[in-house]
Amino acid sequence: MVVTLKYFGQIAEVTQKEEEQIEIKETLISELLELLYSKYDGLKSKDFQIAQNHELVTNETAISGAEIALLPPFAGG
Amino acid sequence: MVVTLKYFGQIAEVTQKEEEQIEIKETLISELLELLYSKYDGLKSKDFQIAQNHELVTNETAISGAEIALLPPFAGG
Amino acid sequence: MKDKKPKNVFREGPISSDFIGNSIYKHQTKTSIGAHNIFLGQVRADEIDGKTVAAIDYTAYEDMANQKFHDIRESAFEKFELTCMHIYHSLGRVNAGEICLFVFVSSPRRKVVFEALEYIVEAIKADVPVFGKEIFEDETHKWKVNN
Amino acid sequence: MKDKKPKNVFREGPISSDFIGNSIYKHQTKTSIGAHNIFLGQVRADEIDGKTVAAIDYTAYEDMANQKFHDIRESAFEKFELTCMHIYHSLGRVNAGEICLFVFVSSPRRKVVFEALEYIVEAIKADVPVFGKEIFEDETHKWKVNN
Repeated sequence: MVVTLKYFGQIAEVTQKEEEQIEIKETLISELLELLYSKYDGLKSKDFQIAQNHELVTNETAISGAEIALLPPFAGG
Repeated sequence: MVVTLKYFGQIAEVTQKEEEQIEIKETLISELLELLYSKYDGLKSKDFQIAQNHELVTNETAISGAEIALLPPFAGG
Repeated sequence: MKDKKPKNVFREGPISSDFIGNSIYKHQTKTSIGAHNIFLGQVRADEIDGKTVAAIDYTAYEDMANQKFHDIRESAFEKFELTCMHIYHSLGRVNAGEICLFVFVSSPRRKVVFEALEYIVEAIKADVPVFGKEIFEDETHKWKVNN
Repeated sequence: MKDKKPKNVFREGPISSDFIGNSIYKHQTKTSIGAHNIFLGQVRADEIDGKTVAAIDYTAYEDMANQKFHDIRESAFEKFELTCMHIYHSLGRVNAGEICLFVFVSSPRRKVVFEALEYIVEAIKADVPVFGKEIFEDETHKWKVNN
């Protein structure tokens, strides 16, 4: 399955990119995270939430093959 | 003692004036009110508060010889 | 930012949107401010017994009203950590749709401005001797009472 | 006044006082309105570890953010008797003293606007994926976090 990953703010500083598409065989968000932790040094120590299809999800959520975003703490307003 | 009386809004409609000075021998607000009720027809049925020296007072307050105002319900804002 | 003497809060006629915009603009040099909260009272074209309000004609016991505005101001500065506070109220005729009250509070933090603004507006409604004559389209009138 | 599709809440750069004044002006034809309440977020020149914030550079996950703004809007219209509601948020650089958030609610009655405005602002702070890079005068930066 191919997912589009989006990175924002200080997460994008760690990944050095704002977006990428990757082919994965993982089925849970927690598994995707393990993959990203091994790919991006320093990501694990960062504070972020995860959104799939524009809604926040938990580590136990199943990946549904859409857009997944790593969101650092909100600072609106 | 001479007091300055001030009338506002619908009270001034009853008294037909906005201000007057009167010589009184009364010592309490309640006594002044009786005098005004007999002078101004329809005043007794009106809803108002009384201020002396810019502070609200009660019927039992002593008249201190300053400016006394009859204030209908507030409608600021 | 405390004043020792009461200022004149009243303005003749409606408060314009330009005046409000300009007042906001003037606060952009105050870089300790993080949050502004503004209340505007606008005259409603209420229908009462089949007649529509065209305007409110405001009068006030001005000396006492300015003293009360001053007391409200002092008490708000004591209660809340405010950087600035401004209050303007109309006198005279204000047509339906026009603004008759402008209250503007600013603070480093947002929680403060919400509490402070509501406190100030409620105190103005309850404590300040301002009177409003609702004038209908046929020029008859009815005296307004705050609830 | 409900929208079915998310609007774009974002504006490039700061929100000007003229824009706010004009937005107030446009509401003067709506004569059922008795009370407006406006929240403005302004960038503070905070001092952090001896360095002063010169600006915040805002970015957002725009699709999700506009969806969240839309949800907040729908939910506020459901909870409160509002006549109008407008929300604007800056993207890009906003200097200290400039305005980055403008929330404007209007209702026939004042009690409603106080509750509604605070509800909306708190929801924006908590739920909308907007990110702020505090840029210091020496061009170093720190990521802002809402409390």
